[in-house]
Amino acid sequence: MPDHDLSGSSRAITAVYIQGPVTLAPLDPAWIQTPETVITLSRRIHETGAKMVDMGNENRRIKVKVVHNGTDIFFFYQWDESTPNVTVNDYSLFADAFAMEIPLITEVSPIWMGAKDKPVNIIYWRADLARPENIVGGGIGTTQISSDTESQNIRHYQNWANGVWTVIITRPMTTASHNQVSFVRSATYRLALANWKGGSDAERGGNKIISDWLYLFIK
Amino acid sequence: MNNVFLTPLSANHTESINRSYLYKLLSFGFRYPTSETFKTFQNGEFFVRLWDTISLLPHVKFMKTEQAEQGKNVQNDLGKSTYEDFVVKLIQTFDIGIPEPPCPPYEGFYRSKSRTAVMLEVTEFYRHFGLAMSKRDGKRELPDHLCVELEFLHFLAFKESQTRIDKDSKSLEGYLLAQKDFLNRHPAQWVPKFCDSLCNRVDIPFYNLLARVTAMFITHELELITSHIKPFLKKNEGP
Amino acid sequence: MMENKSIENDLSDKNTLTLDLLEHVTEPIGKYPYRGWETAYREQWKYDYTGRTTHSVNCAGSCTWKVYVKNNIAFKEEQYADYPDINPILPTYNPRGCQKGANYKEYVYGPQRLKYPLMRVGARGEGKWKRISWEEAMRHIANKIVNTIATHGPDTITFYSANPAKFAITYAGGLRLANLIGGVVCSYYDWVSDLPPGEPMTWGVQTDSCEAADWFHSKYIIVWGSNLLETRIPDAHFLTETRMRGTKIVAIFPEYNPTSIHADIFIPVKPGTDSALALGMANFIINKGLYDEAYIKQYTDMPMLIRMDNGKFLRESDMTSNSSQEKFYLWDQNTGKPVLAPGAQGFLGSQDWTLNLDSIKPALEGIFTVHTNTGPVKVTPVFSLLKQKVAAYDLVTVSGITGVEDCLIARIAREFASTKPARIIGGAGTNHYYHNDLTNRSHILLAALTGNVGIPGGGFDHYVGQEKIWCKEGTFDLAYPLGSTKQRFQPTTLWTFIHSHIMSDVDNLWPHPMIDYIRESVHNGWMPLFPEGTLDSGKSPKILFVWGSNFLNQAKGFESILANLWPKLDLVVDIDYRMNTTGLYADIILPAASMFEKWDISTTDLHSYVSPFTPIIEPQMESKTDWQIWQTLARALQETKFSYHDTLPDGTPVYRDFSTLVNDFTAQGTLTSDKAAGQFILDNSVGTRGMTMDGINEKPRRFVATGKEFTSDIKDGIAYYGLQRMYELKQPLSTLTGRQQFYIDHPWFLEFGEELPAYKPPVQEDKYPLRWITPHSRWSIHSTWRDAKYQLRLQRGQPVVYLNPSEATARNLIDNDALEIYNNYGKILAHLCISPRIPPGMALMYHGWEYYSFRKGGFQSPTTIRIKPTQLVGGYGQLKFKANYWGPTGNQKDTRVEVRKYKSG
Amino acid sequence: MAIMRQIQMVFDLNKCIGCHTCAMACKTMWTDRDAGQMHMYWMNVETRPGTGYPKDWENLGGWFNADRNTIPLPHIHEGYGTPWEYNYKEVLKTEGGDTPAPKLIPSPDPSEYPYASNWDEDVGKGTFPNSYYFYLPRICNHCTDPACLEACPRQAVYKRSEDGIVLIDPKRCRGYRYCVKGCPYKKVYYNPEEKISQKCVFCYPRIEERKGNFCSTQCAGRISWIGYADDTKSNIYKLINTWKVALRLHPEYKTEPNVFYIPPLSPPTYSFTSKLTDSPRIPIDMLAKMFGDTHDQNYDQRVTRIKQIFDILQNERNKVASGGNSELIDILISRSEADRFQI
Repeated sequence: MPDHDLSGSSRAITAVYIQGPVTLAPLDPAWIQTPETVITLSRRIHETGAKMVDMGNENRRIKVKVVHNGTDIFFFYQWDESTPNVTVNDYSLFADAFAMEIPLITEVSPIWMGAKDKPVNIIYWRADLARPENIVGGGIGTTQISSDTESQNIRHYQNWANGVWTVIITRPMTTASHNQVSFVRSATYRLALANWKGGSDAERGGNKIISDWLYLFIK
Repeated sequence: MNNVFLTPLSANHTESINRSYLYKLLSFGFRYPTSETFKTFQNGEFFVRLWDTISLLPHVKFMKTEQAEQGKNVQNDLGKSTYEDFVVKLIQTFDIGIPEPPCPPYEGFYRSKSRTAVMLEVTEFYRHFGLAMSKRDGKRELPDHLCVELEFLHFLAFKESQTRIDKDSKSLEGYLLAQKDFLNRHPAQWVPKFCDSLCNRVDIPFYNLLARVTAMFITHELELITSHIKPFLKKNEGP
Repeated sequence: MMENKSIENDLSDKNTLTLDLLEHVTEPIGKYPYRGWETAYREQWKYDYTGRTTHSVNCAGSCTWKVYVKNNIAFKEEQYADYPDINPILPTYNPRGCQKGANYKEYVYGPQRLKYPLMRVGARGEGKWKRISWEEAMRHIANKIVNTIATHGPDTITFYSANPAKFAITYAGGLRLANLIGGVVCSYYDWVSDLPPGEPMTWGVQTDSCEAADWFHSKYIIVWGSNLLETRIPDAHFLTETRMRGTKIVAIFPEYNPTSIHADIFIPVKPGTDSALALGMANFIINKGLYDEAYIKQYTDMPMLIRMDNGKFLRESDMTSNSSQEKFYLWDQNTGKPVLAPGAQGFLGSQDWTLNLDSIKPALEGIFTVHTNTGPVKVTPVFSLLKQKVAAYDLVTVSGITGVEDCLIARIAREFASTKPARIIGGAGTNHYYHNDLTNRSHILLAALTGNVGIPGGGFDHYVGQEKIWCKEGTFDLAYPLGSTKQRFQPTTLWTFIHSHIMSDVDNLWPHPMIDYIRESVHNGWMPLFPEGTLDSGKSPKILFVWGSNFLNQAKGFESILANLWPKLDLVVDIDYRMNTTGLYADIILPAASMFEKWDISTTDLHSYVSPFTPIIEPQMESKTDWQIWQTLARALQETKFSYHDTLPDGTPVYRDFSTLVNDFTAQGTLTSDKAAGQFILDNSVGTRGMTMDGINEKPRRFVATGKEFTSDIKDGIAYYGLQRMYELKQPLSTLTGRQQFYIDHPWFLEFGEELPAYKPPVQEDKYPLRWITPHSRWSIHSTWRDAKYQLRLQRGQPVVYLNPSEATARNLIDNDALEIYNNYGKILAHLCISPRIPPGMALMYHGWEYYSFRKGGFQSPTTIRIKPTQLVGGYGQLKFKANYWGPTGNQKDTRVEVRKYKSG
Repeated sequence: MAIMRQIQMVFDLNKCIGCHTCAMACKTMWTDRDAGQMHMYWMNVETRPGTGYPKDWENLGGWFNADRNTIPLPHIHEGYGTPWEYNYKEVLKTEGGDTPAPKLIPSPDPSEYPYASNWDEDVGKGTFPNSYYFYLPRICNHCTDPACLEACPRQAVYKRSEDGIVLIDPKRCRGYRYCVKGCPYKKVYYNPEEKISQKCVFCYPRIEERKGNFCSTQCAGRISWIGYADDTKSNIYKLINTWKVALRLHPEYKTEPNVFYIPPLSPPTYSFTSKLTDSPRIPIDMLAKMFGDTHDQNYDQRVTRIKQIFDILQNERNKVASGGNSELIDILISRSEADRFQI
């Protein structure tokens, strides 16, 4: 796995500091003044278990904006999706999904769901779920929704309109739960994004497309 | 850890009392009317209480507009009908049909799970609060009847108001969570469907209006309760 | 729904918590917050207690079930499976129950459940009701009864239910009130055409089949018209298990049905030609000398002498003046003289009332001359006449009639005659035809010729309906406090035929029109017809009570009943726990308790155990048990203080005083509770002496004895089978000749050529190409469960008619098409299922669909009522009317229909 | 995963009467709890020949016998049959007069898509009077090498060592449905309400109390036996290993199922001159395509095995018919329930 280089502009994201409250609406002034970074997801993981990786020629672009007001941090994601898939009420139907992965206790963890000693903290959004799930992973196939109620403090906004999914995820910067990473100002965190196309593509579980490790700098 | 986050207790106390009273009124409205209770529908006394209570509740005050549009034609329809043909229409809507009544006021017929499963769930709720179906003077109703579920919410809202008076925030959280969970798992799942099937099939203006008010009240109650609970979540999360 | 207090004290004060539907229980309110509740909810297998019930459906299953209850909700049922074994050799009766029973809770809590008394406000069938209180309902009914008796007489009040075996207390309640107030009690067993007329004719018994465990003793079984594996689900395993030990199973049906797939041979017979096939086999057995000569001399009327001048039995009154008409003669080869046959009806009470022939060596053939008091007469034994009669049924002719190849008939006849014990099992398949009596008699003939009647594993056993009442004495004492002799009984087929002005369409089959035979039968007192004088004065019934059954939905001639009989009735009362077609057309509906909510007793001829229902949960909403409903009506009648002088048809006067009706009904208060009524039945029945209701609730008990109407004793460790007393004790049957009587010398039988079993083709009146067959299904018992969601999801969800592929292509129909099924009586809409298991020329729809399951018509719409004159006969030894023992049958399988694609609009 | 004991079940297809009491017992206990289960029959009975439940499941493929990426996921409506609702709530608007409007109309209308879990009950094949059909009861085989377990990327499917029962852990399952694709018998179902997969649990709460699973204890035809594979004294051991009259359904799917079937005898056919032949009406070819011993048995070996079984059954029946006694026949009769449930 090539060593990351800090200069790559498209892999550094800055969480801008905003004074005062930020709402979960896309038209909130905070978003207008925050520059967006476009992240390309190109690492295709195959369906029959996540063991195989091939550098498919598929690239999915995710527009990312991150802001925080000292108490809560807001992640703003947008990506193209021709047909939204929200319901899962039949065997063959899968919902669109998106996830962000951050090493939990170490600075770096294996990008495949972390490892036993280098766990990762994932926020997993799926179009049909009532709210995003806070997940802890210690390696492939071990991801588990964190059971403590403190970590269920994630709120979100989701909307699909004319070909674009808009998802805003927020949670408090610091948390008492040991199943959640706390964000501290002027620190940098590894961040990886993943995306699943539902519907007939039926991407779920190990069948997804992910980014490389990115760098999230909290101003 | 201080409980400053709670808005002043006393103000909410009257709100939960009024909510509890509205639940009692709605439960009363759907009960099988005796000729006296029918008179209170006909002479408007029931509605006066209904609209007054609604006007005292900020989160459902807008329903007063229903009174203007619907109230009048309900009133003159009631005026026209005698007690006999009012109850005949009621039975033909709620109790008897070939082979089943068009809008039976029981949750078990609106959920696609088995009715025994539904009844087991609601009786678990009642049992947890030390409540069971009354057997007094020959009453033998089934636990998933609309009036029983409304009466249970009347109980919870009333208990909520008591804890606010005693400033017992531990129990208050319990009653708020109970209301949110019961509303979410039961009335919210079927009362809207019951209201739709009632309104577009049957022409008893009185019950159409009452069902619409109940359905709207339940949806807004869910929002109100979830907003009341939010401070509790924040409370836990302190450093 | 629920009464409640007036608005004043309930809503006046905002700050008070007023609970009406919920109430506090002693358990202290738990500690808050409430988070714990979720775990309790997930433990699905937890329950508070269990209780026993036995399903009382008219399916002859009488299966006992364990019901699991939590928070007073009955949420799961499992077969109790605790029947004690009869002996270690026979397979167990457990687990005994079917897929319908497994889901009875759908009716206890279903939307169809009736909640409180209702009075009709719209037109009949319109479904507009008003809720009334029990007092109001009872006062209304009581006044109507009193006015009707005063103006039209008590015999215009009619009581219909079926049947005591499935719920003895519920059934006896209605009859007890009828007995006390002079009402008319309807028969049911003949009306639904489950009575096999051949059994009363030949054996003088209503029906006496073996219990299912006795199938295990047979070496050869012909399943002929009883689709056991579909309609006897709890007993089917005895057939597949006896097959495992090498017993040969032959299945004779028109279509390849579920019983045929596990048979050794399937024989497709043309519908309605069964008696021709049986007589063909009899012809072969007689000609090849394969019959059991000693047996037929001893136990049948084969050796009895018949006068060749008038075809009548030679009677003692023919030989010596003023002597018995009920003693008959054999030709004794030892003395070369006619001798009186011991055991005939005339010897009843004397020591000659036995089938013991001692030194007599009766002849079976030959023509002899006897000197009667009117001169010499040639006589010959019945057997020789039988030989001549069956000669017409040579195998080639029979093969032409039945479609069964002649060597196969010969092979089956030979195997049946040479394998012992062998039996024939008949049922609705053969019994719902017009000439059902001829088929029964030819089946019994085969069993008797081969000496199989009265031995374990052998004989003729008939299964449809649940008529056998093991606790008969107790049930009848409870049902008829004034005695059954003081009770008006009515054969329902005749009552419905006359009062619905049904036009008989079989008059061309008989020398005279049907109405003449009816008139003569009623005039001679052979068949009662109420109200008295109907045929002359045109009087009609005024009140009809229906409880625990769906009279209207199952009635043949449905359209005429609705058009002609219903308008005559001033009051129709339906008592049931669920809404059905009869309820739709009733005036007052009274909600009854379900099988989970009352004490009752259930028995069946399929096994020899008694088990109860118990009140596992309280009667739901405002329902009451039937026993309490009839008691409440008695109280309302008592308040009228009405009394009148009643004279029964036979002239006996009865003074009926309603002012003591409640005490009469409850026997001075000793029979007020359902359980006490049940205990009364157990105490007064020979079969259940010493048993208690609590005792049979702990564990089902086997009967300890049988009454005199049974043909066998019940022996410990031995499965019950019929006609043992005849075979082992030489005890005469209650037929005229005391023997299995195949020769009926009643003038009508002689005139119609039915003095001996014969074959008559099915009725061809409906000029339509397809035979309309409505067999019983595995998915419903009559109309119960016919509309149950869990069951319908395992079928095609709506009424279906089955056709052979060739019939479908002939009418260019494809699978699942919407069809119209019609003839001149009625029309039905249903969907098509094409299957090669159905023979060409047949349209098959399973029986019991509710009237409202169809876009148009009901499953009985194409049928009518066809009465057979021989079944109107009376005053002839064993042929005399007794409710559910003898009477015209309501058959329907001779109906023919046509089918076409349904074009809506 | 070391399996210490493996529970096994045998169905005798000569005793199955297609009454569905097993299916109803299972449905009223486990699968009528929420809306997402109503289409499921963990225990189902299908008429063969016929499309079966889910619709022609034999051609959908499983983890060891098909291309894993092309195994389809059946739709509930077309594949399992939407459980009809009967909210026939047409109010009797007619003011008397003509007969009331139709009432008992299922929705969705079965005529839209002619399929349900028991759609072709008793239809069968062939031409009258030689048509043929038999009943095939099916539950999860709790396989020794479960395809569902293999297919799940999260190891949410596991096999218990004390009895070999295969279960899905609802806490770990994320509803990916690879197990639904993986099972060649299509005995894993998806619950769209709970958004997880569910399957037959062999009534383990009852097995732990040494009581039989509901589909065998409530079976009205008394057609099944349960016991542990290592219990050489048990009747299932004798049926499978001593008398060898019980075969596996589709062993070629390579999952080593632990449910066995005694193939069905059937009445002989009629020649065109309507003379009785002595060949059974169910073609041996059809049975050989369904039943066999092991996955590496070829078609001809399976035909011989089935004929062998029919001969054993016929000989033992004749032995008892002529007065002898037979251990096999006593097992097949199983006079007491203790002969059937040996756990």
